[in-house]
Amino acid sequence: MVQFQDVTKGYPNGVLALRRVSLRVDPGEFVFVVGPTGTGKSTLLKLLYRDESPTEGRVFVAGRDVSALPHRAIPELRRGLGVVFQDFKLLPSRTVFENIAFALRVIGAPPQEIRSRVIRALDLVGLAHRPDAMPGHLSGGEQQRISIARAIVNDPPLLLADEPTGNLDPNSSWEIMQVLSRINLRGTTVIMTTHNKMIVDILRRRVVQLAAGRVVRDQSRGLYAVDA
Amino acid sequence: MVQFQDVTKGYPNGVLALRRVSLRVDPGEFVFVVGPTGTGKSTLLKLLYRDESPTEGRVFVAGRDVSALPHRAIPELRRGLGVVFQDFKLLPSRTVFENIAFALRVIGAPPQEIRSRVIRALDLVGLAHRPDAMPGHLSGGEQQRISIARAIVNDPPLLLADEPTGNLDPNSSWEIMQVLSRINLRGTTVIMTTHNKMIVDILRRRVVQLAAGRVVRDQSRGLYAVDA
Amino acid sequence: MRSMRSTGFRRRTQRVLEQGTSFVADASASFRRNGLMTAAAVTTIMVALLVVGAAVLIGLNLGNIAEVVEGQVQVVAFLRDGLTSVEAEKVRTAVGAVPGVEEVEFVGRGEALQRLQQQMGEHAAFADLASTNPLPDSLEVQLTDPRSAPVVASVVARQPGVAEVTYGGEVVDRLIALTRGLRGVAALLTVFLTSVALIVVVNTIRLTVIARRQEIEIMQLVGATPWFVRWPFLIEGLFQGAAAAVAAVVVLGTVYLVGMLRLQVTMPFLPLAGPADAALPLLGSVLMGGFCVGAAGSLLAIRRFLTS
Amino acid sequence: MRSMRSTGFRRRTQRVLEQGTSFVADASASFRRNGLMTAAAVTTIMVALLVVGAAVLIGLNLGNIAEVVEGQVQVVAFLRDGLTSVEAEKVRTAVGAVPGVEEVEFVGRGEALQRLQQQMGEHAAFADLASTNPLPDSLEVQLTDPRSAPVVASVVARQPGVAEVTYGGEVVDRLIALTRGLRGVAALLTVFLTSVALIVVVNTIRLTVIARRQEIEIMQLVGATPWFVRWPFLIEGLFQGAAAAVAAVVVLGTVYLVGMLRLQVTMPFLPLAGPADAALPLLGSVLMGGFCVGAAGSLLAIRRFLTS
Ligand SMILES: Nc1ncnc2c1ncn2[C@@H]1O[C@H](COP(=O)(O)OP(=O)(O)OP(=O)(O)O)[C@@H](O)[C@H]1O
Ligand SMILES: Nc1ncnc2c1ncn2[C@@H]1O[C@H](COP(=O)(O)OP(=O)(O)OP(=O)(O)O)[C@@H](O)[C@H]1O
Ligand SMILES: [Mg+2]
Ligand SMILES: [Mg+2]
Repeated sequence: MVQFQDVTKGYPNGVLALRRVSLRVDPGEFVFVVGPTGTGKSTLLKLLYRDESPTEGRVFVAGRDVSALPHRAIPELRRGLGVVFQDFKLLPSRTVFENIAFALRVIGAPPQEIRSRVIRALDLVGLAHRPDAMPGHLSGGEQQRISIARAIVNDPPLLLADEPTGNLDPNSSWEIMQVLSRINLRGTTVIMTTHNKMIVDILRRRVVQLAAGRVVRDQSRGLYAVDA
Repeated sequence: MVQFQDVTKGYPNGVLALRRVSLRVDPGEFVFVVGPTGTGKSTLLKLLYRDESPTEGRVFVAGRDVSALPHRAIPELRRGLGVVFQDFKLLPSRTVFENIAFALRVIGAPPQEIRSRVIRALDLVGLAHRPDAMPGHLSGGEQQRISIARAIVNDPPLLLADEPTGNLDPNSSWEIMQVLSRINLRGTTVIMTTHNKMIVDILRRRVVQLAAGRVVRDQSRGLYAVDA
Repeated sequence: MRSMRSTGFRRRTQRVLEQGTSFVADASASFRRNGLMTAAAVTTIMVALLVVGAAVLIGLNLGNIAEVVEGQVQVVAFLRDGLTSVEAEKVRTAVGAVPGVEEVEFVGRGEALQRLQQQMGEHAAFADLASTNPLPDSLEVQLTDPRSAPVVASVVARQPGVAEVTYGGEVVDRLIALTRGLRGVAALLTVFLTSVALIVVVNTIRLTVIARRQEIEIMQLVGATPWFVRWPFLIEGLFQGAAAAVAAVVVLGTVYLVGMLRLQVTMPFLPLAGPADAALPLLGSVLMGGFCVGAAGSLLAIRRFLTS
Repeated sequence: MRSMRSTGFRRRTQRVLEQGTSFVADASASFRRNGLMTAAAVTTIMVALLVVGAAVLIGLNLGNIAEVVEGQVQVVAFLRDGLTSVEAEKVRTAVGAVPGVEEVEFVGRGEALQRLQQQMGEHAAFADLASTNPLPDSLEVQLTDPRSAPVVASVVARQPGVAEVTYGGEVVDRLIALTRGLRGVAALLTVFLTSVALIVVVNTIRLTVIARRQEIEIMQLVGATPWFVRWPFLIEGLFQGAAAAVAAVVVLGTVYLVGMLRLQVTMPFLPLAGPADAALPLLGSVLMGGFCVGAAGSLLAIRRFLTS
């Protein structure tokens, strides 16, 4: 499903965010990406949805070389993904409903289906009662759940979630993890970065640990940290 | 230091974020505010730095009735506070250094002191090596630490921190908690909202728990949850 | 990868109509929401279009005036004394054959004196001239092109029977220079003011786009194609341009009608363009200008924010 | 609460200078950073100032032309035939005493004929008029105010010894109407184009402010006073206004000099304002306009985003 071949990513300011990362994720897997702040977790995801291009090496998504994708093929790539952004990236001048419906419209979903699918996604993240709120009028955790709803509404084959529980209390976090697990069981590949030790340690999924841009551990059924 | 007298806050869209909250925080205290998402934790802090005004009741900061403050006195109030915003609120077109120096310039600090104080604050949060980066070029956790550095750089008598470890890994979180504890020991009152059960349970400070806008628990040396 | 490649193809035709309606809905929704910004943009475009429309109207009227002034240029050939009317008719035919001459009219010396008296004001002092009329017979020559007056004059002067030729000399030269100057000024003004309008419009929409670059970035991150992102801005640009154009036409039309009525009363000799003549150029330039410039402006403005 | 109340007071005086320098540094830094936006704003303001400057220059020249045209209005009084020169001198004095008359000049019938011949073109046909000169003596009356021509004419007509009075009749009325019209058009143009400029400038800066409302909000959250927030925008507005004004003056100056030289060659009779006469009004209006409008624009534009 996803493959990194010897990928190095340097930003224009000289920061080396990823160094010679090689990694393979099979369809249907659930992978936690962990590591201290600033070690390149978000960068790893950005390479997958082609927000950044690798400096060296190649990145494959569903067999396609994403790093060599022409510009006009990028929308097509992104429509096959669901992404929960670390900073939410909600359209500030659209309502909650419109923000999520937008993701469906982009993939060309039939209009008569949009309403019911949006409501179902909002229901999954526990926010079906506030479809008409503006994102700026929501609490941090509520905004995060909108972002999650948008990522899952179009049943993507691959879900990338960047710190999706950072603004959520433990109970809400568990509810979200149940949603993600259910989606994973239905066949969606999930790659999720997180700092939440408790979640990683209890769920016991595959863990990829980064440190200073390198993969230092890749363990199935792993814990948040080896020495913890 | 801080007092809420029977405070109710309703937003124009009809949401009642706080209901008849009464609360007193003495100088030098360290208070955790916990509760599920959307229960009014951020709103509680917003009332203190007068980003919002209560619908009913009164809010006192350092003996002054903040809810009745005239507009021109608001800057004076905010200069006596340090605030870590849940969404960071960094100036996107200024460097890290300028973002922090700005908070010092606003309070009229002598220019010759600014440089050293900014560097010291950056050092405390572990980011002294990147003063010239733009916020948009930093990772989520790095942005959060800039926001913390800005809040503490002017040695405020009262520090309000809204979810300051939401984007940090456990190690970085502990470092930040040490910084906040040290500041607290030097006399600064700290009010911090958090979803981080581990931190609350280990530090054992006063815990105020909200549920649906009401204070449902106020316990010194408390745990994150009674039933946890 | 369940639907990754096929989605784009399967529903394409069916999708176009659906998306069309939702784009328009989007655009009008953002029209409502970004009220302040929209008002600012529409005002600015309207003002720019006012300038364009005013330039068109001014150009139209200057052109009219220049045409009338040029139409009054004529070459006069004074005939030798004592020609018979047959000889005079011969000369008239010869002059009529000169290239550049449109029409030749014979003016007898009696008629010439009458005209002179009229020009000088009909006061008593001229009355006694009638008996000792000092004026010769003459031919008044209309030209196909007023600018050829000097050339035609010199050719006509060489015809037998012609004593002397005048085409108003300096006066005609000045008139021609003046009309040429007026034409030049009108053209310059139109070009200058049209570029003003274009710059203002592109900058206005570019600022709007800058203020919304976050929105554009997010749309692209969620998988929107460049055209999907462009459409709402394009439609919004068209809306804004059209609204501004309608406002500009109403303002200009009113001002022009009132101003023209005023001017016609005080200066009835000015050959102004009537409402019927002015309507088409005004509507055409302002409405088309508003539409095109709104659309082109948004497309230009959005370009650098697409495909990061 | 250690420094909560006292900070504001203690260092106030010392602070002003320090902040001044950092504000300027801020403004120029943002000038560099928001390059695209700044370029857009400066272009737009420049264009607006071009319009204002052009209006000032056009107004100046229309005023000049109107003055010259009005200066050519005069009342002519034809004297009765056969007055002696003493009687004629008496009439001259009497006419000179009429209110509104500035100067009276006696023109003998011989001189009048010469002038007429000149006006008509000096061709042979008029040569034989000299012996039978049909023209009377006349007085040419200069007026203090050209617009009083009809009134003065009727008073002069009642003086003994005056046979008839003309002031060009319709021609003078038309000239006066024309100059009045030109003045009105110039004033209208200036008002219209100045409001164009103002609207454009305020909208430009407002859009800039909208694009940075987040920044303004954050500054206020960190404790900045309204003036602390305003200053950088104000200085930036001044910078932009000044830069635009300098560019506009250079462009207008060049175009005007070149255009004036051209026009003077083709139409030497047009009384255009020289570079020396035009420099002060142009510099004054455009530079002051740029500064004021940049400053006022930013203050107006930022108002609604302060003190939420
Ligand atoms: N656009 C950018 N330009 C320059 N440097 C960048 C950019 N984005 C990220 N970086 C740098 O690259 C490194 C890795 O960033 P990244 O966002 O991938 O970290 P992360 O593992 O997601 O951290 P966090 O847990 O804090 O979100 C950091 O040092 C960061 O400062
Ligand atoms: N500006 C606003 N307008 C309308 N409703 C708002 C506004 N801000 C917050 N709310 C609502 O008020 C309630 C409390 O919000 P608040 O941000 O205080 O929650 P919180 O406890 O901080 O949540 P979180 O843990 O997710 O940050 C929420 O239901 C939220 O949707
Ligand atoms: Mg990250
Ligand atoms: Mg909150």
